[in-house]
Amino acid sequence: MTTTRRNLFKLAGGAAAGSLLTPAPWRLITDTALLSENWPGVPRPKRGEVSYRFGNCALCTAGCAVRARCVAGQPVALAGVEAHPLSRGALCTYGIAGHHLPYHPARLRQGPVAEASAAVQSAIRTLRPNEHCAVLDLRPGRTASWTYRRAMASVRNGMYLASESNTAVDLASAKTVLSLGVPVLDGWGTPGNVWALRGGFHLIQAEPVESRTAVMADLWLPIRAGSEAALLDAVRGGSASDAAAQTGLSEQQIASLARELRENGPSLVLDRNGASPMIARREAPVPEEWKKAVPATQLASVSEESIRVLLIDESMPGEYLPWSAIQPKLTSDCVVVSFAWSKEGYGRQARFTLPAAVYPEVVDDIPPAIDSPAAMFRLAAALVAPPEGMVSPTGFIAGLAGIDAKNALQERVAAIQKSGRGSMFDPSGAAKPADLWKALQAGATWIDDREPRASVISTQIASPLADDKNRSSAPLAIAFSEPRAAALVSPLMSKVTNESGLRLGTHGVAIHPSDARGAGLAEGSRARLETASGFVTVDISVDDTVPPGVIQVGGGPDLQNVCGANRRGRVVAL
Amino acid sequence: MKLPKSITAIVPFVAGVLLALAAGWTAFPRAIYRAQRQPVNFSHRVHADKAGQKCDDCHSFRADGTFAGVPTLDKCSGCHAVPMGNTAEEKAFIDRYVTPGREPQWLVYARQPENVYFSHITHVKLAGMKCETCHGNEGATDGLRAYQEDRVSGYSRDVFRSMKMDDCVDCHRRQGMDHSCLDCHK
Amino acid sequence: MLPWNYGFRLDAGHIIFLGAFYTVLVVVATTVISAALRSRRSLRANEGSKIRWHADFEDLPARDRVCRHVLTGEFKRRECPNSFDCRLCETHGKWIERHPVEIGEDGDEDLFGMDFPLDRYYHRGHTWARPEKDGTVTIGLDDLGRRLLGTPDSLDMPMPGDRLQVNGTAFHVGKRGAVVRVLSPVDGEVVAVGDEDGCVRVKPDAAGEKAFRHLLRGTEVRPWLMREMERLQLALAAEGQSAPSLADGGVPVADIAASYPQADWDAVCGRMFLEG
Amino acid sequence: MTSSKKTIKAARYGMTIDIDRCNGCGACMVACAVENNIPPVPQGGDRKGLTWIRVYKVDNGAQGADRRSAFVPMLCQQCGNEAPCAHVCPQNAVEIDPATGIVGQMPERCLGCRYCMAACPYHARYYNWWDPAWPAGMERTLNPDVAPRMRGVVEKCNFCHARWHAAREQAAADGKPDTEPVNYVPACAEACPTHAIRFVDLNQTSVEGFRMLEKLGTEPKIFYQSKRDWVRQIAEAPRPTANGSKQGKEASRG
Amino acid sequence: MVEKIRDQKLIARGLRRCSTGRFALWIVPWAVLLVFGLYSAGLCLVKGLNQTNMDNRFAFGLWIFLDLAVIALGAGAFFTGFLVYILKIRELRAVINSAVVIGLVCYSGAVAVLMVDVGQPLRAWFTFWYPNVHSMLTEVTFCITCYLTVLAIEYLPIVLKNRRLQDVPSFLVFEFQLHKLTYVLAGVGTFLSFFHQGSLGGLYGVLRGRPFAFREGIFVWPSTFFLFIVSAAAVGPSFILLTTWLVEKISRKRLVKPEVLRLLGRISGLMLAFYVMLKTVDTLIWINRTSPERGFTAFEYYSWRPFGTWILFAEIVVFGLLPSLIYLTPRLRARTGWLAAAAAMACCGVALNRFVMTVQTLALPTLSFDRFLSYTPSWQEVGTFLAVVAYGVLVYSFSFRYFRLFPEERDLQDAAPERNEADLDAELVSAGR
Repeated sequence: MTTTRRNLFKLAGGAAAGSLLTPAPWRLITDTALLSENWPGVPRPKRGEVSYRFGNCALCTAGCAVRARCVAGQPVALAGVEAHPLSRGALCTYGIAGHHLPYHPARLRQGPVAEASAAVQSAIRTLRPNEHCAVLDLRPGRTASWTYRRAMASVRNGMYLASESNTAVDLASAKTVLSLGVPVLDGWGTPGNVWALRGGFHLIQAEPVESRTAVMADLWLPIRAGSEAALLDAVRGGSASDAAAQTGLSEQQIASLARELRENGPSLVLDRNGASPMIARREAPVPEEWKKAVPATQLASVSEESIRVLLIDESMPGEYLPWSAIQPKLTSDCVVVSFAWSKEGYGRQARFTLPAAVYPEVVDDIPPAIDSPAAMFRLAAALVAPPEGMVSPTGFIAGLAGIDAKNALQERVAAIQKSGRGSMFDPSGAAKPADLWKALQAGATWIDDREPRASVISTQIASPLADDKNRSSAPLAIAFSEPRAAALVSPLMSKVTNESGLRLGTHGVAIHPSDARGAGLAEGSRARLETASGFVTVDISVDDTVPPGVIQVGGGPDLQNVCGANRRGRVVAL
Repeated sequence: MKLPKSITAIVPFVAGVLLALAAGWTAFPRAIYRAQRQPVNFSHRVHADKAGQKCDDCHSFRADGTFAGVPTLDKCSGCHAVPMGNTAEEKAFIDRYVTPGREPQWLVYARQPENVYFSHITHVKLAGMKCETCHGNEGATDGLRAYQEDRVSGYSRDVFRSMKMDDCVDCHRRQGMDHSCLDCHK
Repeated sequence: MLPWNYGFRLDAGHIIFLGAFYTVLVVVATTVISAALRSRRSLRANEGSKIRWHADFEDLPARDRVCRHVLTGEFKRRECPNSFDCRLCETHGKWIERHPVEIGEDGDEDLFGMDFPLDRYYHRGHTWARPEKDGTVTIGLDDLGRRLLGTPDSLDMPMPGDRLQVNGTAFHVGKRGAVVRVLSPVDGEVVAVGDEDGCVRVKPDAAGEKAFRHLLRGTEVRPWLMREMERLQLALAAEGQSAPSLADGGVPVADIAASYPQADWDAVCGRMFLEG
Repeated sequence: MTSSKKTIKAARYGMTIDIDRCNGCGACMVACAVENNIPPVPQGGDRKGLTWIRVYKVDNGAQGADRRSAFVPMLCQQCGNEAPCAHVCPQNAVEIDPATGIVGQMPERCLGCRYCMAACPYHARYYNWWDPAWPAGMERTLNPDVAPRMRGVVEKCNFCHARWHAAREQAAADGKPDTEPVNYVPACAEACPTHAIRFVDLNQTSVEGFRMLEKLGTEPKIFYQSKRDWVRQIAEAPRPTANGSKQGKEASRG
Repeated sequence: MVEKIRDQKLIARGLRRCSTGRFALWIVPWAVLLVFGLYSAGLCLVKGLNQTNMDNRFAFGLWIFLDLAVIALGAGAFFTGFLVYILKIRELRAVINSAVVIGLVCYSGAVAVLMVDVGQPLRAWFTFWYPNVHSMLTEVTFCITCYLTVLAIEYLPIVLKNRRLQDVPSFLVFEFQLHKLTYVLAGVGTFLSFFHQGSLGGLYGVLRGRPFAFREGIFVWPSTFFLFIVSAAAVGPSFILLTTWLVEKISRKRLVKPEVLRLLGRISGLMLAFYVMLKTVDTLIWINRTSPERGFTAFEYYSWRPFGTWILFAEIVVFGLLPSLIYLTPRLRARTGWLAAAAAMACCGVALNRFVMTVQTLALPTLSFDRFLSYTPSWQEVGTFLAVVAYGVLVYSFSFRYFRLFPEERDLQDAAPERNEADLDAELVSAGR
């Protein structure tokens, strides 16, 4: 038999026909289909035993109670704790995905620890008499804050910079609440608490844009951006006419607003920088031996060019002071060290940025929220172990001062237990557990008894901010209406920021179509937001619910940092 | 002698058919699977005598009804902290896993695809099925056979043998428990 | 789709839908298979050459399929229904009963300066068949055919013992890229090849007038040849060549191919030898 | 969908969503993404996004000071009367589970023809335009009860069916018969800080409220509630405004 | 030189075709286009459909439009087959081969694009294995694949008729036998086409959630089912007419007798008129009953720019009524130019109709707070689209060069202008005497 082309064809044909009688072709067809469902690159979630662990969210001072669903020890979902007296089972959008933060791509993973401490120590050694070594604490009122104050007490010219933390507002007793652009119903205070008390007060939201709070408020007053102070003067008895001129409201509206605040009391005025009236709040007990500590200093009262070493603890999200306010206080050779989650915030300006453990890795206590009149003590949920190379800010700073703060939390808890004050919420059920420390680690919350009569301190709010030099030239009035977001948010926040445009991201700003056209910007384009205190790259979203001439900015640290002290800014296309 | 043309004409064709049949039935099944050895040659029989009679003595249910599957190392080290017998196999197991506390990476013969939801408890407790019905008489084996993985789809050979979707569906049909895909898919 | 597939149900929808689907599959498959079987059968019965001739005949331009009686002017218009096999043609049978045409005696007949002896039958594919005394038949190319092919580049004659079929291929002649299938005028078995050059001796299956009924003879030859000259002229004209007009009695040269070097000889021969 | 001979007490799960309580915080969207292993998508904004529940910002159409807005969470409406999607799927990848009334989407059966997406009037179905990808390490936080979907298939809300499975398993462990409907709560309802979303078994509780595009006769099982007239009107046929303004808004805000 | 000879040997005897070189010149650009298209299609297959500009709202885009349009235009294959083999209209045998090639090109192109369009081509067979017989798409898939097979089988004789292949006896015989059975295939083809053209219309007509596309129906089929059948049957002949005309212009040859084109035109015109009538009635019912019942007033749809009522007008009057009038006016029909124009308009009309059914349907919002969307295809989508066009041109060019697409061509080229058949016969007769 010769191998002619014809015979080869026959052979091939026979093979083809024969193979149909074997499993091979059919199996391959099935397998390719199965492959498509077992596609390489599709991750396989790890299986294991399901357990629930309790803790508290450390993303803001609300410290909502958290129930973590863990599979083989790894948290895979967070939920609120219904029974919690303050947070009442509510978790905010950011908190619900908090367990993703350790894996955030933008997370800071290592930093120049040795260089930083060397530089700081040499700077401290050579401190001149009029120079200070200062700690800037973005979240005062923690045990860590006490550690800093103690450390600064034993460091030459030590100084502790922080805003006032032991004041609260008594939302429960308020009948009328005037909010000047505060996201009352959207992350301000303790969301669960605010929602629970919502029925009790009449909410008037004075805000240029119709924010989520304005939507839910009983009355929304669309005032012009930057005219809050004027409105406040008017309701406090100032002239209604020029307030009307500034706010764009009618005089009747202002008059009726004033009447309501007067007659339907007690009334409460909220502002992004404070509230009025505020009540003093007892702090949770601290060990006696800690009392030898420096007091908190307000940044404003620090003299120019007097800070030689600045140690910033932004490892816990809080209020960002605009860098433009900090910079003048620093000496030319100032060593700035920041303990941070990412390069956001002060990381850009600091000489050394050291990586700090993120929620939910940290073991730290959370100071009470502004809407909690009584002191509280609870610990952040430490659900996963921090990776290598994380720097503990307390460890670092205590080390400088040579004091021992390793067991500060235990000491504080011991002090609290000793005081015998307060009640206890324990998600596991025990009312007054023998070992408070264990209970707290298991997610319990210690709540102080309320003082019979808390002293009311009226803080002066809506203070006209440091006036911009470029007010005339900057076309856009800045309006915050998002809650303040942490330096890092879960990658899944893209659902609400990018994939639905429901919220502004940590770098999101919204402007009116006409302004967008003017600046040559389109939906989703990147731009530079410039204010007197600097600039930041932002993502534009075009939104005709934002009034013309207003720029609504998101709550990211960079935006707070750049816009916090300013009322006007401009966007420039990149 | 010369074959008639009608015969010689079809010889190549027939040859092709035979070739294909041979390859398809013998070579292919061998080629499609990748055999992997289990970390330890575990003997169910031995343990059935010593550790426990019933399957769920070791393959137990958790409180929430989920199935624990292959027991973890601590279960083993309960007895095997020190060698009980004197087999090299056991000694190797202790040195390699118990002492350093490393979980052996068992290869689960019956591992279903990711998108399959299977509740052991509903089948065992509610339906009262025997483990052997699906898993075969694994409990009486004296060692662990090699785990065979399909090279293309990456699924275990046992799945194709007796744990295909059709196998589940047949039984569910008979029980009248076939409601929808959502019964078994997640 | 199949009863054991998940989700298969015997409800109206499934039955109608899948029923229709399977019917279509079956019908299409049967069609192809039966076509295959039929062709296998006709290959066995080696109807290959018949089918080829049939196809070629179909492909001929309508004008070239005219009945022989139209050539002679006896009919005004008629297209041959039997693909030039007048043995099957009743009309022809009746006609020749009334006006029989016979072949002439031996002797050379000169038509348009070409040599067309009348002692033989002519096939419209330019072959002739001459009955011999011994009952065999000699077949060969006629003069126009010879001139068209001139001195062939290749010649592929049948072997003694090969069978020839009317309108089947007698032999192949190659000329200038054209390979021409020369059609056989008679059915029969080859007994000798080339004792007369370019000729084949055939032992015919049938003898007598009936065996040659489909071939032209005597007075038919002239008008047929006239028509052939026309066709040649057309074919050449189609090739963009100007052929010698018949009006001035121009005589085709011995090797026509040589005198039209530009012409696509393949096409020309194809037309003249009645190939598709 | 195959018939069931065994008599089970079927549930008809549904939802009531009180629009007046929704402040558009988006917790439901994030919780849903966490529960159901929905990856963040690299680009494409809201048009190629993956979110089984999406909160739209709607307004009363007025301009300037008397414009008022509201937030409307849109998820699969779990149509009760032969869902348009289930009807068109060429290979039965969409099924209605008679035991729960849930409209199930089977990614492993889905071909990715997207015909169901064209069929759905609520735009509640989403397509995996990309391979699912999480930041490195984050796949550890995936929920093992829900299989991540591969690229090129359609997915949608199934009322956190994995939780239903878990509830069934718990019930079995507690020795309850498998013929009783179980009670569970989907992630969005659980996460909603204002309790605007409530999950109910329509066989056990009767609910009132309006449903989206009721005239289409799809019988959704999601009931919306609002005291505001203009909000109730959004459930009706579209209010076309060919000028760009309206589109600009929704273009930017959900 | 040598390969030129070989090339010539493949060309049917007596057909005049341009030189191999010139043919290559014609082929190359299309080949380049095809390669580019295959590249972009490959991107979509490898990287996924994120390469396209389709999105969750525009789940269908350019490709589905292409499929629907191309399949409508390819309907000429089944309709001509039906006319030739079932109704025995012999004149149309002049174009049947060409029609088959066009059909094959259109359908295979459409199927290829569908394979790219689905997200999981590896599972394409699921539709056959686990069919949901209530889905129009299932009907489409089944019918189109079957019909594609049928077309391939119908194409086979045309290929086997090639001169070189004819030299193989078995091919010769098989072609002969298969050709004798073509009428069966034509019948099956008609059956299949009837259903899938219809179900392609049903595809959108059944979308109860899309009142713009939804139509009430007869039995299980919405009215669009029948509209699509008629429109396809109407435009199929037009497309054949158009292509034939184009090929004649490009190859500068007479391929069919003008009567054939006129006949095609007349058939197309009648069908078109019928279609326009049906479409008008359907539209009126839709505007006055179907749409309002589902809570949508029909003219809201047309308030979104750019889809104004002009689109309805264009679809029905400009590209429907007008061409049919041209076709049915003998004086205009007599002019090939007019025929071609009308054919072009008819083709545009059906394309526009498919565009409206696919793209406009998806662009229109259903939820009151949802927005109108616009969509522009990405270059990958366009590339794939062009690949189909190039593929079609290539297949047709090769078929035209090497196979006998137009049986009458040779006769026509022989009928040398100076002497036509009639006086030739006369002369011969006289010569015969």
